[in-house]
Amino acid sequence: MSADVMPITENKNTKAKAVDTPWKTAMRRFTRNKLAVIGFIMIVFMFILCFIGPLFSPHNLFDYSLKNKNLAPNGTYWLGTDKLGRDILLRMMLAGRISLLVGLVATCITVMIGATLGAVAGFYGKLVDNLIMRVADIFMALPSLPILIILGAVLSDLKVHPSSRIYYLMVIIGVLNWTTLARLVRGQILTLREQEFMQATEALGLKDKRKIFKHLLPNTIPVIIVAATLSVAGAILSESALSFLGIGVVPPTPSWGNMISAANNLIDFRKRPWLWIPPGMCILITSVAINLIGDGLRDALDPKTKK
Amino acid sequence: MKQYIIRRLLQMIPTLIGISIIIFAISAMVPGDYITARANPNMSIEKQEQLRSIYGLDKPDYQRYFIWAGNMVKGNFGDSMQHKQPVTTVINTYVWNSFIIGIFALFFSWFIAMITGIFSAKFQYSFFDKIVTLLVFICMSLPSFFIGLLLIKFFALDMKLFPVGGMITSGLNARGWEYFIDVLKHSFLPIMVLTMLSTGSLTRYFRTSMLEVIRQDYIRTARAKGLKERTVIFKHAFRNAMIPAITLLGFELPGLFGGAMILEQIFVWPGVGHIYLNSINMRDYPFMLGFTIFLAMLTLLGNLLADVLYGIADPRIRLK
Amino acid sequence: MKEVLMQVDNLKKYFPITGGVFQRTVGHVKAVDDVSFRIHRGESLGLVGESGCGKSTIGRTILRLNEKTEGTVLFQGNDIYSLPKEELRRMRPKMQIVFQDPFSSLNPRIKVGQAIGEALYDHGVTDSKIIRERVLETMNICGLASYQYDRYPHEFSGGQRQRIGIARALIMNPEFIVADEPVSALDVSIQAQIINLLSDLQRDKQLTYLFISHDLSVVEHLCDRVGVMYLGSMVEMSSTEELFRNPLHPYTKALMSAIPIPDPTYKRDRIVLQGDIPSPANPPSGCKFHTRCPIASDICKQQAPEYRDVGNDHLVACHFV
Amino acid sequence: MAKDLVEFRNLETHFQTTAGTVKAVDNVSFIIREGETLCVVGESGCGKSVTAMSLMQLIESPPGKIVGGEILFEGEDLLKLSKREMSRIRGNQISMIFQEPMSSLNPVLTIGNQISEPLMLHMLLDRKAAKKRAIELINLVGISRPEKIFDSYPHELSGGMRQRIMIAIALSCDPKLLIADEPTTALDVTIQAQILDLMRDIKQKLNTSILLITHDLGVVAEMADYVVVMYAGKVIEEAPVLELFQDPQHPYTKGLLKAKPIINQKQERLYSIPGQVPNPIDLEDNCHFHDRCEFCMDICKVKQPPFRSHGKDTHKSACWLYEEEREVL
Repeated sequence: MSADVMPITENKNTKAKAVDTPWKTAMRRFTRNKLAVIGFIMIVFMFILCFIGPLFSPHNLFDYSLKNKNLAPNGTYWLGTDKLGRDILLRMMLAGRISLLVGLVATCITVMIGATLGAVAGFYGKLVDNLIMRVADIFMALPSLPILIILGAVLSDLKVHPSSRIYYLMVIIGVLNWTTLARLVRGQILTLREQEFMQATEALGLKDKRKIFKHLLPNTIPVIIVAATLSVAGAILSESALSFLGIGVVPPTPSWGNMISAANNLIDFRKRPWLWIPPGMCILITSVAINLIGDGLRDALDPKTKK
Repeated sequence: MKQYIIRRLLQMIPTLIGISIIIFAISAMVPGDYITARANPNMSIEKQEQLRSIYGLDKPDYQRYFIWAGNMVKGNFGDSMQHKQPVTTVINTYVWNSFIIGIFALFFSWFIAMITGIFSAKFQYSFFDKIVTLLVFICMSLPSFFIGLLLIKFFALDMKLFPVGGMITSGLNARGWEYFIDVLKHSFLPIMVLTMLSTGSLTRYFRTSMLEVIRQDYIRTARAKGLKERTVIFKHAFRNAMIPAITLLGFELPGLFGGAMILEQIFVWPGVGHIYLNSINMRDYPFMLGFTIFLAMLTLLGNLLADVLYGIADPRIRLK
Repeated sequence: MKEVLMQVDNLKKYFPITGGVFQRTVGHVKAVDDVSFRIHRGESLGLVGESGCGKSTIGRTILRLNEKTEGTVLFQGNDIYSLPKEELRRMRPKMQIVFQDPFSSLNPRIKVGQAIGEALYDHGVTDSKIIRERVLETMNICGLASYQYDRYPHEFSGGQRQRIGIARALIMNPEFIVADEPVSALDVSIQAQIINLLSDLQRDKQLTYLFISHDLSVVEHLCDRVGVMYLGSMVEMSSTEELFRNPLHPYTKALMSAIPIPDPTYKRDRIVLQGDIPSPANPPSGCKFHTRCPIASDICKQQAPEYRDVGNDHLVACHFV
Repeated sequence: MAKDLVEFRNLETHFQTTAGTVKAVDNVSFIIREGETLCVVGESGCGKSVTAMSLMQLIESPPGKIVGGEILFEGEDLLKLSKREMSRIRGNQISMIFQEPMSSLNPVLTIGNQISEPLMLHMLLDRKAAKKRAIELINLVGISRPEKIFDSYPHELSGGMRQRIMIAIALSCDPKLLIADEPTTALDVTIQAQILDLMRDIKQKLNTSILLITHDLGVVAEMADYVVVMYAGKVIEEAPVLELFQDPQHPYTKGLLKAKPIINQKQERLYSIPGQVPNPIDLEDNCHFHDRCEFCMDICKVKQPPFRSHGKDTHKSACWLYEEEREVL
């Protein structure tokens, strides 16, 4: 019915109108989505808090002072202190740097592997496609949390230095996630290849380079952006779960997950909720925010939702 | 249909081989083994070596792989070192505890998701829909351990509504009804958390699926027949929206038996996931490997189940 | 006789159907089943038939946009299926295609001017000024205004998009254009504009068309010769005048009589065909049309009729002609 | 002359879009008489489907809304009925078939189930009686082996068969009016001929009025008793079918008739209407066809022509060419 009502026609008066690129249209749609904008504000806030906040903190990460240990939130220590007398707020902000960084870098790795393999499988098809997709099947069937846990344990056993553990974690989380993205990209490319404009590129005798970079990729990027956004949230959750279990980011490097593991101590858990609730809320807020943005992007970039 | 299932089962073989190689390779990377993990300072080096050769830990990796894989083909997953029992027995002992919370959470999350999904699709853009959407996002973003801890803190420790952890009150020698009530009390919080975790994305799925179906031509036809809105939604739209969702039921399979590791750990629930986390600390290889393979097999079977269910539910699909 | 531009012999295009435990091919959809024809320089050949008859598949297969199953396709004497990839690519500008769907045939992320001109880059024109000039010139010919150069496809209506598609094909100075149902998706008043544009272009540029359509009246208006297809086979082919004056195949007759005439006083003498079009995966034996043919007899079920010339360059495949 | 069955009076159906209001149906009035086939003809976006959907009150809201006018069905204003009362009329006294037979039937329900539904709902038949009637109906629309079809699913049938089933469903409760929204557009010509035959047959047998919506003037000539031509949301001409084809008044109608090539009447060059349908958002208060019209005068650009007869009572059109007043006010 809508087809009957809204032919996209052009009036003479649109002649003067500025050209609306697909990206601008997407931006406009995104900013019209309230939840997505809220998510965006939340994530910007988290970044500012974690990366700029520590610069304004009067405390120092190495301020061990046992006389100030386990203080409840007060005027000096807004979120209280831990058993070594360190400021929780500062630690939480620094932990956020680590958690956000792990999420972002892991996703970059996921995107690099996933998008490349997916694109190669989709574009070349046949044997290459078959091979890549069989490998993807294997990775899809691997139970991800158990594998992450084993790998976390391996890191512990290999006596990897706490400061370099985060790099291993980024790689592990990034690598294990590639299949979802690869499938999405491949699926998108297969759909695109069926479109008449891709047949037109063949009929016009365009070079492969142009077909891939001008026609296929720009139409695949929206899918990648959405999947990547959502996978940042997933990576942050994975990292925090591992760190909570003590096999992800380990102290002294702070991360939201390992701060929450303070709750493993019954007294801290019961009597000192300021130790573990704030970092938990940070994870929650960050992941809600990212999911909201991802969803907003999906709606904004999907050409099917015309607004 | 039979042919289809056979083909799919055959196709699983190479995938399983791939999975087993990866899993084995990862575990082989771990320095140290069960013997060192249990390091008993009193144990002599000779004794250790002797134990190693009993467990076959002294052979090169590839040989161990073939021995292990060969045994698995025969259905022998090996013996858990920690429990001194066959891996399958250990799994069988604890998997049902996991199943209890799994099945309840599955039931509740599907029930809630269906109802809210349908109504928020039916009243798209309404206030109810907006609230649901926000809740869905929160549920989808919950870190399981954090929400588990919060609930324990407030409901179990502060309000004392529920026990803090475990499956039965220790020392309680209850039977029958009393025992059942006791387990129910203990399982309430873990079931609640698990339900919250999966309801989010499910609701979203049902909502999207309903929205898609409501736009279809045959819904217009149904309305044009003068059917009541209730009939249109529940008979015509809901059945179609359910078809893609039925596939998800297959994907629930590993979750049902695999145990929710972190939650079981937090709630000290004696499920198979909890045992698995312990086995890693103990470097109980046979159990780690066996259980991971078990999970992978469940995943593959779940995928197959999903496709078969789809074929049954949708008259248009004839599986070949 | 004029020069033969496109020569198609015994072309077959089967799409496999898979099944069984190992997904082996268990059957074929015979989309194009042993079709031969010639297209002469400067003429326009129409292909008509109902959905599933294989007319669009022919259009794509003779341009090697999908691979053939059997047969030969010669374009200006070159077998396009034996050309190496790069040589084929170089030859592509000479043979172009205009698609049916004005929406999926344009990349939503590429500006119209670029979409029309980009092929020039890949075929050796590198001066962007020259390209721009040629694009604007071609847009002008196709009835598009120059200010539309920097617009995206979504800002255009169906008819204008079809003009863009034509301009994109035309800029390469092709000799041969496959027009695959170019007006089916358009409204009547826009259809007429596009049909007129296509016939003007043919006259001005000495183009050769393969015009694929399900609409006999459009084909009659635009084409010099017409082929009628049914279930992957050519059942009749002759000059337009001859075909419409003297249709021989019972399918052609039925097809013609089925078209509603916009004249309430017109006395219809309609042959209504019974039943549905059979599946091309499992076509009837003998003459494929026998299940719906009003004059079918036993021989039609057993033996496929020969596709032969009954004089006056009128080819037909029917036992009763 | 037959009794009036449906009368549209100044119907206004608008759609709200982010870019502005689309007056999809703008002040439309016409009458469908008993036992008559009325064709609404026009190009995509002219509002012909929306008119029919307004009659059924199946306009999706939001974005659509009937904002004014009346739709009288046997003298009663349908727009004033409650939802429940309207659903008793829908599928019962007024029924509808759609353009896409492939997607208009529910894929997970059997054909029998879908035909029985309105029978059980409106005719209050029990399951058994409904099945018997359903099989009769399948037979009526010319499908052999109705028992087998009763138990099949839509995907097992071809497009033509499905459209027959849709017709069977529509006829199940002996409607007074059958609305057919482009019923043959998605079908092949030989199948279209079958369906049009069937509809003519049924009209003769059951004396049902038909509101046929189409863009194909050939179909109009074959089926219609009376024709309404729409352009950009407005009725621009209406007349009995012979009258319209022999003496079209509005330049748009004339153009449409000339623009379509006709078989066995070869022309050198097709007449074509220049330009395209105007953007439906926030149209001005003028003749919407003025910028494509070869007879465009100054007044056409600023004022809407009245819709009335110019000579014969039954033939009305909206064009300044036939008006005395031509000065710009």
